[in-house]
Amino acid sequence: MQQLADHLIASGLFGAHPPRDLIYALIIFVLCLVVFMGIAFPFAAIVTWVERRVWARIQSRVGPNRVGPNGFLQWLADGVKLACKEDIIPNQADPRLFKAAPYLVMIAYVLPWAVVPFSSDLILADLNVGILYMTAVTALTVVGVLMAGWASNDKWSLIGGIRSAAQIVSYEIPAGLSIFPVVLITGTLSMQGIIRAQGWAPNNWFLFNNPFTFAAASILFISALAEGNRTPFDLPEAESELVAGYVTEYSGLRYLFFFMAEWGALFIIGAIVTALFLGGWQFPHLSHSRVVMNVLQLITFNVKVLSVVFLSMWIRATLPRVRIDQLMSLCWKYFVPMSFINLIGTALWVAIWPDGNPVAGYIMAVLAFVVLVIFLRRVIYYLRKSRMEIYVSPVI
Amino acid sequence: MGAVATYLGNIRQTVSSIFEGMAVTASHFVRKPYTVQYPDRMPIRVQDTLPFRYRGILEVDLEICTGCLACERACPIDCIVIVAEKHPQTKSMVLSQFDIDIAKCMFCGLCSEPCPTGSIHHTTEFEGADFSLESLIRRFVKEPVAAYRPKKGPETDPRIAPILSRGMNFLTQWAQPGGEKPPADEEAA
Amino acid sequence: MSTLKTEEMTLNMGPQHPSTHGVLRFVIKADGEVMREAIPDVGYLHRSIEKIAEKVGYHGFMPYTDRVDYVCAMFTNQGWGMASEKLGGIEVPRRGEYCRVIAAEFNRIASHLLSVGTMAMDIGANTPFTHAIREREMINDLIEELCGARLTFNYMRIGGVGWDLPPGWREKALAYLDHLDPILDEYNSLISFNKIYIERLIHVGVISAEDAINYNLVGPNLRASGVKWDIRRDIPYSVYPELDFEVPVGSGEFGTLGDSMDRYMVRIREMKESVKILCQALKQIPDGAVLAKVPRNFRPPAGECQVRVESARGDMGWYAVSDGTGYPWRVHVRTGSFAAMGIVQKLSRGLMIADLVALIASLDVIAPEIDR
Amino acid sequence: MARWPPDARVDALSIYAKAADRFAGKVLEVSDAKLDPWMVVEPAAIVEVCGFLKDDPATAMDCLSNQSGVDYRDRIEVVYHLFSYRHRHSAILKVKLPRDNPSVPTLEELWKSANWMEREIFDLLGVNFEHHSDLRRLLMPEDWPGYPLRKDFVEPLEYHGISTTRESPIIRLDAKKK
Repeated sequence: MQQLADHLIASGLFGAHPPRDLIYALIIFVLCLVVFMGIAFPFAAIVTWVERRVWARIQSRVGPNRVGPNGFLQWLADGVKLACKEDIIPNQADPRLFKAAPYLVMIAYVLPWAVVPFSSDLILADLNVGILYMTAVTALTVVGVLMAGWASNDKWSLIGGIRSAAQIVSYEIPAGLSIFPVVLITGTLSMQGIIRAQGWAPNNWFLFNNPFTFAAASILFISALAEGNRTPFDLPEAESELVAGYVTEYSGLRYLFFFMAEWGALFIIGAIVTALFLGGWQFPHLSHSRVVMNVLQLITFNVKVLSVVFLSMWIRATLPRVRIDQLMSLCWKYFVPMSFINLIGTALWVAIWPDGNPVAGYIMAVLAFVVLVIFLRRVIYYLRKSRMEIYVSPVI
Repeated sequence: MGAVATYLGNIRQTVSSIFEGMAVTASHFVRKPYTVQYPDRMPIRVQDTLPFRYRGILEVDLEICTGCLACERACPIDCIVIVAEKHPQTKSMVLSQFDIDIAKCMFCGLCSEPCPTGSIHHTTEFEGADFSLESLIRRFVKEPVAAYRPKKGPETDPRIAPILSRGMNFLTQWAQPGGEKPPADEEAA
Repeated sequence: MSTLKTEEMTLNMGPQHPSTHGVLRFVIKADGEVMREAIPDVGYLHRSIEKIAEKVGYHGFMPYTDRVDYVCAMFTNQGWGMASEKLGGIEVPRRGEYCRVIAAEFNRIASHLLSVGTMAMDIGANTPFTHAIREREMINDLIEELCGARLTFNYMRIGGVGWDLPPGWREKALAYLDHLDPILDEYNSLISFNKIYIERLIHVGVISAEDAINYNLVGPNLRASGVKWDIRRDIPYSVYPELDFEVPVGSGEFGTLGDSMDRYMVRIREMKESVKILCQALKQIPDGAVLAKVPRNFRPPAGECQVRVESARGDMGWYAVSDGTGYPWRVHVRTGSFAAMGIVQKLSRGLMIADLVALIASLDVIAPEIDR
Repeated sequence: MARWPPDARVDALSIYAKAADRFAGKVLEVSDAKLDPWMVVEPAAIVEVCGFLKDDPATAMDCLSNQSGVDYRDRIEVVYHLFSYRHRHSAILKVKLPRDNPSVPTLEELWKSANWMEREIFDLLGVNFEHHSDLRRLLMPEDWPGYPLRKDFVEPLEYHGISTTRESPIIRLDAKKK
């Protein structure tokens, strides 16, 4: 990005002797605005529609299909509706904290976008501690959620907030530990560095680098779901237990902020998993044009991220919710020890094969393919058994 | 050893059961939704798809009402009000009021059961929302009319005959106390 | 040494809470996530149906029985019908009895589907709920064709049923049962055998057989505690002696005997048994009348009686007193949910808040049945 | 059609005979009703009689299946339907109480299910159950006047300013009494 700014300044766009720092700031501001307003917020909104449609299909329903073509503009209608609603602040609530909490959650949502590597060049800031920054700022959510729960002065909200705090803080540990195997292999914390260390083919992804990275990827994904308050870990807003958890007392735009942050976090989850384990934007080198390659990479990255997002929606539609003690035991009894084993295993692996073991990549990719085939056979088995008519349609 | 086996067993069960569950949900991506998109995106009105016995809003065919008050007596919540008086000259029954409070009606069907001609019957209509309780009262008698008198033979009046046959058709749906099976069932069995 | 001051938290769960089926209220005394006690507060759906019975007469009370338990109204219909018939000494024609059994068993499946579906939803899985509701809709369609209503059936009359099976209905019903069987298996692999689901339910709200009897739990809740008791089999009524079916009991195969998972599994298995009963009943149904001759002005001789019907929520006791007039002197219904609600306070001690939701769902409490 | 095992009535009568034998003077009446025979017990002795029926292995009434109150205008009866899962027989006990301040000892100690059923009877019929652990209204609001299931109960026209009735909007043209 700095080269781009320098290039623009050199071209004389801003006059002969421009204030360099100010222009950097301006460019960053404009870029951020484009990324947040053009990508982050619409994504968070549109994904609600996608999720509702995916759910509906799984549940033999149709889902929202009235606003716009196939209900595509439902997110806009919902947003406008929520924005028009009265902003209620309970009498007994702590008004300052109550008002501030949604913004804090929103900030925690937009900050990680700075290091999301859309393509080899499209990244707001390729920090050399990119992935560390990512885990650090996503954890900010907990402050906002806890504030919301406490300030609402509602017992259900309080329980939701406390649950969320316990959950996010606990799952930071396995999530962090699952990043280390990748860092061990690549020796860098930079998002672009990690992606460049992988290839475009599945056998070169870190997911299939060795069994330990596969386990690490699974743990990272599940922990990320837990941090994002997604089913099966949606305890903070467990509808059937806590009414709506920490958002019980919120309404209107503030409520919208919480939910945009929650759904938008799906993209961040997808981006982390994709960058670390699924080869990021890596694409076969088909063209010498930098622009063409960047576009292809952008598409690749987004397809991978959206696949992960879709997976999390699908999981959400399938699984029930765990209980708080099971949530904790899952984290501390299963994920944390397994993460340590992964770490040690990967360290040994790297010690034995410092440049990686290409055979392992092939074997694991083939195994994954076999599992996929078994899965498809089960799907066909259930279709046959239910004797329901097959009806393929991408939208209805 | 047992603890380790339980530990690993838990992981295995979790993974395999989630695998199965995901397969079931995945199979629903290629199944047809069951939703009926009431009211606008339907090939035909939903009222026309409802079975004949559907107990919707009550309807009275005054042409064949005998003014016997059987429905008024049968109604457990007194939502039917009928005023029928003997005409001083002609000695025939004259209906001067037949009101049904649909707001009170609980669609139990007990009124249409004893009706001798099937005059009071349920329709398949169910969209009865209105703005006030008073407007939910169905008033069937606009001006006093003579009650229907069942004839000995078949009905000859061409105006009344189709209405009566529809009413009697409605009646055949009801189980006859101690009677034989209605003939309609024989052909199906 | 200073101690941290802690306070017991009083939580008010309901009457408007997503998982209190119907309108229930619990006053929860909680220590963080763990409950000290949950005190049920009922009565929000009290419509004084027993008093209404004294005002509307024997025939007229039939539609009101639908409202006693609107999730399985066939059984309340049947209970009132049987009580009146016992008072009046009326014999129901055999085809009428078969119609009753068919309608009631369909209703049992529908009720259990709703129960297991909402249970899954209370645990946090939304998909099984819609799948269960989808199947229930199909049953409702069938029942609608049979009696014209989807919820408050008013199908049965004193002395039989109000409508005979419509033409072609039997084939439709058999086709539906054929379709339901694999769907139940699919439902099992979707949610019942899910590890998270099992873990949420086992060892939660364990009721021993002694407690179950002492608290007068009935139906699936009693059977889940290992008591092999079913009114249909043990105090047979209607045509159940002619039908062959198993009585599923809780086995504790997943956790403890009598825990929430057992209650859930008993319902799942009962649906399968009901499918069996229905297939037999639809094949064996004889010809003949469906309604006995009962005068419109039904005046049973003075006396009193009690009948017990195995409803979807268990043994439903109807106690009716007649004084020889056209209006019952007193009617009392003892329902399954009423008994189940009485044990909640005892079971809730030491559970977590999330468990209370699972417990209520597993007891299959329907609020109107408690309050009547 | 066996609506009830044919020997149920015989079973019940033999149980009553046994109880009448043992508690002579406390069992006031054994009915010979055609449908479900019952036995009337002195209110003060109900716990004793029920305890005997529960603990005696020959009767072993382990379940209080139903408990209801009936207002007969001159008296209030509380009806106990006992049931034995072991022997599959049942018994019906009644106590007759005066309408003014009806009071009977609770059976909560014997069967826990009595707790709620007695609360319901207290709520709707105003029968006081002595030594009951938690005798509060169950279904009606705490401040509801009177006992709804009593025959002479008149529903108040309003409750906390809320009307309890709705006039029928239909006006009869002939103004006949209905």
